[in-house]
Amino acid sequence: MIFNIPFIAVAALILIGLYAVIFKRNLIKMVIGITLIESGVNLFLITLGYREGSIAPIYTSSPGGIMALPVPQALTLTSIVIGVAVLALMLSLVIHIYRHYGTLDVRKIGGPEE
Amino acid sequence: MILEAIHIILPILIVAAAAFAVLTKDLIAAAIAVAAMSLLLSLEFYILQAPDVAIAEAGVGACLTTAILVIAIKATKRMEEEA
Amino acid sequence: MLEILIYILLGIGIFFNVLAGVGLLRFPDVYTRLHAGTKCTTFGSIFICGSVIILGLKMWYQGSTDGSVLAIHTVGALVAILLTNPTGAHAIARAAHKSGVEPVGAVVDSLRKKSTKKTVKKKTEVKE
Amino acid sequence: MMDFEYLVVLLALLFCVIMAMIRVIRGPTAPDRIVGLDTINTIVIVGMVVFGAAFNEVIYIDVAIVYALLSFISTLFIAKYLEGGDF
Amino acid sequence: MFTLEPLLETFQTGSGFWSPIIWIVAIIVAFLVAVILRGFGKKEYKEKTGQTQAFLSGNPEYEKEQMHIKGSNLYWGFTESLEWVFDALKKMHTGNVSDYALWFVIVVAILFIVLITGENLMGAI
Amino acid sequence: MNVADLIDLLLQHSPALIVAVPLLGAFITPLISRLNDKVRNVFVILTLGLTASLVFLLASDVFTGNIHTYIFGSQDLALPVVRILFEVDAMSAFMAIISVILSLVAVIYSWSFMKENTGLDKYYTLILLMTAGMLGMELTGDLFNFFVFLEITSISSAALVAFWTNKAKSVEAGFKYIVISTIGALFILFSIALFYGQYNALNMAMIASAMQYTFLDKIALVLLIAALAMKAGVVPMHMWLPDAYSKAPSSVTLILVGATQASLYGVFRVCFTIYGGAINLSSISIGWILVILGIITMLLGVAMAIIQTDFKRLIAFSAVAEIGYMLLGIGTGLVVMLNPEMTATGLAAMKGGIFHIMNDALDVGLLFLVAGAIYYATKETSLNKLGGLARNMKYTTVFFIIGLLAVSGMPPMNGFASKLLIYESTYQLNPILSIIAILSSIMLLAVFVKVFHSAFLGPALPKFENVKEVPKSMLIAMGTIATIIIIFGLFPEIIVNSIVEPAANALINYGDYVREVIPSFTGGV
Amino acid sequence: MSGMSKIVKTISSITFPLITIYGLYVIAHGHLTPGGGFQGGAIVASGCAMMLVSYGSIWIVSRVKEKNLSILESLGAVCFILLALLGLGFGAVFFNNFLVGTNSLFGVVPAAGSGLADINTGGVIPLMNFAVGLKVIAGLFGIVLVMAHASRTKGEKK
Amino acid sequence: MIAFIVTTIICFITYLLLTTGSGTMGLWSMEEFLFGFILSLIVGFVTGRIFVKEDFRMLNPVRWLTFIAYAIGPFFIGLAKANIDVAYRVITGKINPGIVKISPDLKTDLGITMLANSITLTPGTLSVDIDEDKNDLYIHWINVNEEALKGGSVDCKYICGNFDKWVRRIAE
Amino acid sequence: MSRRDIAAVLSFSIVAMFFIFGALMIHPFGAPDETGMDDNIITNAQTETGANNAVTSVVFDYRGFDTLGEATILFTAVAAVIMIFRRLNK
Repeated sequence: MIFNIPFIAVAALILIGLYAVIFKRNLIKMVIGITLIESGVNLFLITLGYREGSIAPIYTSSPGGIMALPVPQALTLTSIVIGVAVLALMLSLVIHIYRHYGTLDVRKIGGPEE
Repeated sequence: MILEAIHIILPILIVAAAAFAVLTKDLIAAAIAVAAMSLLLSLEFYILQAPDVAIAEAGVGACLTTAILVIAIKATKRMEEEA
Repeated sequence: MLEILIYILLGIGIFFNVLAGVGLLRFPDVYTRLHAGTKCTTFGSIFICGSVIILGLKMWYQGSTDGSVLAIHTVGALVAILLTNPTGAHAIARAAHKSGVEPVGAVVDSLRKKSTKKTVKKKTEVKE
Repeated sequence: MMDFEYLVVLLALLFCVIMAMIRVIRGPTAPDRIVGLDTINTIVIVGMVVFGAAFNEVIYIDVAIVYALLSFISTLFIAKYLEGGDF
Repeated sequence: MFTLEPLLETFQTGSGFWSPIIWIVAIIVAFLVAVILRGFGKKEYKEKTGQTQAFLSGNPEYEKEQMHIKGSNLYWGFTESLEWVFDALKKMHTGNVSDYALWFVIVVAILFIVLITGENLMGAI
Repeated sequence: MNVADLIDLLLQHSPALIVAVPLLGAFITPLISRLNDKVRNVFVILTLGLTASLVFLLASDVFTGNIHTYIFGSQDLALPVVRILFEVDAMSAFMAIISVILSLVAVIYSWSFMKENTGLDKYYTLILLMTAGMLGMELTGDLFNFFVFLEITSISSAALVAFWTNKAKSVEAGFKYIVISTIGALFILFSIALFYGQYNALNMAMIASAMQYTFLDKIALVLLIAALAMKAGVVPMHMWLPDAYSKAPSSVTLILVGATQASLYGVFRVCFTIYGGAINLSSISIGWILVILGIITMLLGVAMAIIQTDFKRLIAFSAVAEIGYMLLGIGTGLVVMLNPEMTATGLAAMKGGIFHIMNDALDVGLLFLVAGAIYYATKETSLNKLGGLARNMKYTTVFFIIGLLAVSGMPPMNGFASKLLIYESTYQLNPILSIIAILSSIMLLAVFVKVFHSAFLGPALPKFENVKEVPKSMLIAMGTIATIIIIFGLFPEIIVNSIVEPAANALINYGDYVREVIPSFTGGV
Repeated sequence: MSGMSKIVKTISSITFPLITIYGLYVIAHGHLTPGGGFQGGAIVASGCAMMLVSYGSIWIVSRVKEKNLSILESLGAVCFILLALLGLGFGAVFFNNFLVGTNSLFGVVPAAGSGLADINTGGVIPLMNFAVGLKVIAGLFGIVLVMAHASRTKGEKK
Repeated sequence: MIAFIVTTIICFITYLLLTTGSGTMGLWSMEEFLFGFILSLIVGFVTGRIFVKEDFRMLNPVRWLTFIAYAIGPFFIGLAKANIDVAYRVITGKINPGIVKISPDLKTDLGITMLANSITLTPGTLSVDIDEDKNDLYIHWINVNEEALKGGSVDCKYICGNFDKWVRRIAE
Repeated sequence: MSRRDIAAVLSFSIVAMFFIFGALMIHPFGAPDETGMDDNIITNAQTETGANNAVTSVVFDYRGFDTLGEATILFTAVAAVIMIFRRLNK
């Protein structure tokens, strides 16, 4: 009916993230790209677990119905935490790189060895 | 019907925010766009019947991610260099 | 009867929220946009939350405990909005002024001369 | 079971989000963008409340409270950055 | 029960074999040869006398630093003659993170074509 | 309760305890390091020792042919599998042994190697976490759990690579490593989600039994192979590896070798177990992809190694070349897996490849430890400045010779045994492969002769006159590995028969692995 | 003189206890309403981050030491893994929910399919929620604090 | 100590409001009371000194009642007027902005905060900055009244009506 | 346009093509094909774990080990960040 638009959005998010990682020169931009890939994967997991006309997988006193799948939600929780942890580590490394090189341009740091 | 319209509009907004986050040269603007994307992503999670994940994304994506990003930009510099 | 009230409140809320969006697009500078973006959304959300509260109270009256919870939690959300929104607006305005955004078409700006003096003072503080 | 009118409200709110999003993308300066973000924040909170009413689920309002309390913090961080000075 | 027998088995690998005994014997023999060769050395060798100085056709001895052949000088001829290969290889290693990610994307693209398109083609044939 | 019962109980719970003990140790380390440095070091070594003994206990049972499953949170296995379960077959146990040995040696080595640094409590915490991550990756039977442990491993190892934060290059290497491994891990998660969307399962055995090899499965296969191969350092996605290996402290590099091999284990697990049934369906063999990747890896790694002038970077490139041998061996096994005439060849190739995993870990690890020892003694890693060290560092020189002979596949050492298996079996498949493999092995020898000459031989340089032999703990660490190398080299038959062959069989007979969880499964040989 | 204006400071100190109690509510009701250890912990940590931004990191560092945060986090993690190990001791396997069905504290099983349940259910789940919550509060706040403090002492090293 | 008790009680009330409808004791169950009390003790212990600064003026219940009266009465009317005003300006686009300074002469932090937030939410005004020492507010005014500018400093009544008196009654 | 850019654009567009094909070929939105495992959890969660929230019962009971891993990751990240910003001289 709606041509799997959420799934296409997932693909678009992942591709935008990859684009940032490959084509952008700023280190923080690359990190942002990685968070975008992360968000895309999270959205994918949640979208997989959605059932049309379902309710959240929590028993409440309101009238029940079919429930959305709980496992992808649990996986996404784990994935979100992992995202924060990785983001913090990457950004602290970026801060250190900036202190050493004075720039964030990916072509100016590093370079070939010897 | 209306729910489907929402399911079409929200992903488009999310992708727009993401694209803006990547394309802009100003890193603070990128951080703002990531926060906005995270916010809308959380609304999308919420509408996809995952309130647990929406809370987690709210606490983490909208607040802590932005905080860490802004701190990192503060410690480095704001604008992307021109090629 | 109550439902009509709910609809009216919802209508007012939506009207102000849409107004906020339009104002955000139409106004010329940050400060005026803040007027639209903060005030109208806050006001609109009061009405929308109010309609939800009335719905909850109605449910409670009809004998569902859920209704009371719905009403009370919505009040909680409303209080949180009312506490944080103006503060956020103030923080943004202050940040905008400190980062050097001038109000467009200002008739008077009594902060400007003051603020230049202030920044000078600040610099000396940093040096110490 | 959901109420039709609340979903219409949600759609209208999404329309506001689109306008605020345009401001986030177009805004010439960073403060403009934060204004847009702040507006999106408030609208999303209201949207969550409305959605909770639409689905008749009390627990959903909790998410809105979280947002109302926390969205303000990211605004503060960016404002603090623009103000200048150390954290 | 520990027995020596599994230790002494030969290691069959289809067409070749491997025996620890042969190699132990070979090592011992090599060690003996080395000891014997060492024994041929002159008894009156003394350190830090004229005996230990190198004789370079009457030329003065170089500094010790210069006598030592450095790491990058070894196989100079080899690397020089294959310079085009090594140049290309060095060019590949840019030390740039974006390029690392790009190689990943390239490999994914190639594998997509090989595995998916190729397979469908093979199926069609 | 007598001792036999206790051991039985331990054996039953060992899959969980193997991961839980280092984790608990890691959580306690920050508390205990407030007391005393020495207490902390002893505590870490004891924790790893306990883990190692548990691994050996479990492995001794697994190698006799039992597959251990451990279900978390419940005792009975209900279908469909909703809980996480650990499934330990011979291959997992084999990898676990390698990882735990490497970690133990690295901790012993760093007692004196890292003495001068600050932040050591975090260092030991991260080493314990990394060990737990590797062990979890190798033992788990659940794909999402695999991803979680992969992330633990990569985050902790990236932090450890950047341990010397005052060096720009080492921070940069850490950043590269975390970026690359995060991208890889995210694509792995994406393919896990693809599996979940189709089969509604996360358990490897369940996915394997339901596998239909659809379009989405192919996408997942490509992403899994590419991402895991990138984490294992396969050319052309190897470039982070020399950076990370050469800029990390040597003790960390030793564990990093184990981490890359855990990713390689992931490749094999995906190809053999999850897609085990799909080999029949596919018309292009996945095995050939692995073989070609292996050949490229071998050649490029060794070619780059020749022109390096930095000691550790050179060893890192030779480690890349070594990874090629493993891929070649196992890929050959996968190619001929369905051909009933070549079963013996396939088995030999698999044996060679798997044996080479262990040999590579030991050889390259020993060389890195030697490089670390030289750095410790001289504060120098450039081959253009080193020279004449054999006079002052006798034991280190001996260890280096052992490592040199082993890594380049010279006869009395273990490298030769595994490489011989690979040469012979690939010759049956295609002679050219075997010739390339031999050629690159010869070039490896040349590379290390160069290192030996320029670092150890030559006149005694005046600036290295005061160089002393390294402290005892480093010598013990190097000596342990050297002894294992010599024993493996002299008696490979025992190792191959008792450890390697069960592991190879475990990979080939993937049906047993699946049947342990789903008894009604009919596929597999 | 770091931190933001007086208005922000006042509002922060008013909202901080509210955020904290709300986070603890989310943690405690993890098994009944959306939320749980991680989400509640993130909420409280965000509240702490709010204090950090409005009062400045110097003010925070003079009250909270990162070493103490690290120890707190270790304690949370140890509690969590010990709860899991208790499953091995009382029940039979690692991560066994050994409290459920015992009718003791937390051991009550709610009627199937209904939403009428108390905080008194869920077996070890609420306890694990608290352990994880403690860990997440200390961990996330520790990350933000360390990074913020490091960003201000720019150029101190070298 | 008083700070600790006050914070605990407020947190406990908040907790009870959040858990309405959980049981039979009134609206709550026994466990919720117990849990809420323990959690409030913890929060009170940790955040007491932050929540309540030196003065305990706000403990007087009369002030709370005044506050509620203020919030429902003049404040809400002001809010409504503000929004109709902004709506008018959004539609017509007529603005005449400027930044002015007012001296409301409030001493406590709470008072100035309340006033500033009220101003932000009411007719055409937005507090931009605050003088930390003298508690002067700088206000962005969307439609500057020319009359008000004639004197040196702008009088409060143009900006905030009688809010400052209410605030003084509540917070000082 | 350098050679790198050409290679990048080419491979990127191939990957993009396959991703979007994949998005179109996956099951229709909101109607998962197979739900055996999750239905099992939804039916049994309340009696087996005593928690009303099925997600929490998955997070802390059925897949509790993942949560341990997640907690470990956070611990690792904190340790790593503190280690990276440590003081270098004793």
